[in-house]
Amino acid sequence: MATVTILYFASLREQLGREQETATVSAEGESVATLLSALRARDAALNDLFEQTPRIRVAINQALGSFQDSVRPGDELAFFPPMTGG
Amino acid sequence: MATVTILYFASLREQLGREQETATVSAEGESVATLLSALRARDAALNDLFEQTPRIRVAINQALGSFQDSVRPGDELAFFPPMTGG
Amino acid sequence: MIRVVVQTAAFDLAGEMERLSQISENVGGMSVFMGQVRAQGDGLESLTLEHYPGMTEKVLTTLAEEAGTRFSLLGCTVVHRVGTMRVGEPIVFVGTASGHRAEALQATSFLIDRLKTGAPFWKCERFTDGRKRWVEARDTDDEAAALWD
Amino acid sequence: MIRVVVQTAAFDLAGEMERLSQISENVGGMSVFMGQVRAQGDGLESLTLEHYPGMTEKVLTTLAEEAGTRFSLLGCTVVHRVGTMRVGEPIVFVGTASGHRAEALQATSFLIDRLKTGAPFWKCERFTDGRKRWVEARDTDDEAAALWD
Repeated sequence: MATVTILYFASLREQLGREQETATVSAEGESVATLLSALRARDAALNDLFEQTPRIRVAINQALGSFQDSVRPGDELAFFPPMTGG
Repeated sequence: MATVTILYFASLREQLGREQETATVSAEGESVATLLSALRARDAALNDLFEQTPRIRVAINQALGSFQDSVRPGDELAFFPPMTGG
Repeated sequence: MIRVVVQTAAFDLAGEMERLSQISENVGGMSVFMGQVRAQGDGLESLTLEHYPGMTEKVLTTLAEEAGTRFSLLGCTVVHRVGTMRVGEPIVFVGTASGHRAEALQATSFLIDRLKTGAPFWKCERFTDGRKRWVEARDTDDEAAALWD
Repeated sequence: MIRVVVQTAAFDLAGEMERLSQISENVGGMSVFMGQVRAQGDGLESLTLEHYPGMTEKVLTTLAEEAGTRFSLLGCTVVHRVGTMRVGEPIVFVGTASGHRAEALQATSFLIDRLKTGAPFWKCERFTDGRKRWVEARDTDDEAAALWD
């Protein structure tokens, strides 16, 4: 099975009630946007969260990325709100 | 006697070989430039020092001033090179 | 010369500064910024900082390396706390050492501006009445970070 | 909230920072600059700092007051050493505390830029071969100070 790990942080983690899950992706890779559409189609809570939260960021393998970037099997994906450190 | 105190700092003090002296001024006050001319006329070492040292600063009563400012009896005058603190 | 630490414990301010100041005989200036939990007159009691372990260290190290090159630093330290901190407690330490003052001062501003919006930390406020609230990102922070682009 | 000290002894870095950070519950950011004697590859052994007692304190206090107003500071500390300091030893500490980072960072830059050319200190360098030389003022320091006019 070709899977990716998905992490949620801060308010996303809290509202979703989980911090991590696994999703299946095609071996050739697909965009974050495509993968996310599939996930949202079968998870109403996730769909609501993305609908209600502005400016969600994505990181791929611990580097900031865009929703147009490709995801490949084994990747670590993370979704989180804008950062507020310092 | 109406006098002012004159202080010299840093390289001026060192080259002149003294850090302080007293000079007579008129009760109505005269400019620093006028006073300095009189002092230089009767002190060759002081004259050489001012001729050789660019950008000498003056302070009157512990505040930066200009050579056009007036000096009055009791004032504390100081001459020094550009400051190099910090 | 780069030191990046993410920790729950309070940091050793004197130790961090001593280390930076002695990193080279050529250090002429050191600049430090320290951020701490500020009372806001609205009953704020504490902040809880969450982060993305692994990514945080990578981002901070990259930022420190960029600062080092861009501002000719001799030393650069970033210590960021996570977990819960009460009003008055330190959150972040950014310290830079260089030959001359301008580079150190600019590098510190650069690091804290960039860190605010680029490193994966999130603050959750807790109030004396029990409420809690995730801090919202501010546009002014994005603008400050963008000035260094 | 203003603390100005001219002293021969080394300063207590941790103590100075602790004092500033705890000066008010509203402190959100603290910025510090520390200048120290830098090796210059030309055999510099020590610096001797001379000052104008009385005027120095007045100038530093005026500068600190101006910084306090201009940058909405909650606290401002300037400690400047005089006497002889060897390579690696601290010369000056400038620390500021404010609600937000930008004010503290700017105030520290302002203070050190203005202090360099406006406070009556003079540095005399002493070298390992016995030579001594008064440090010449640099035009770049005048320019940096003038940027705050």
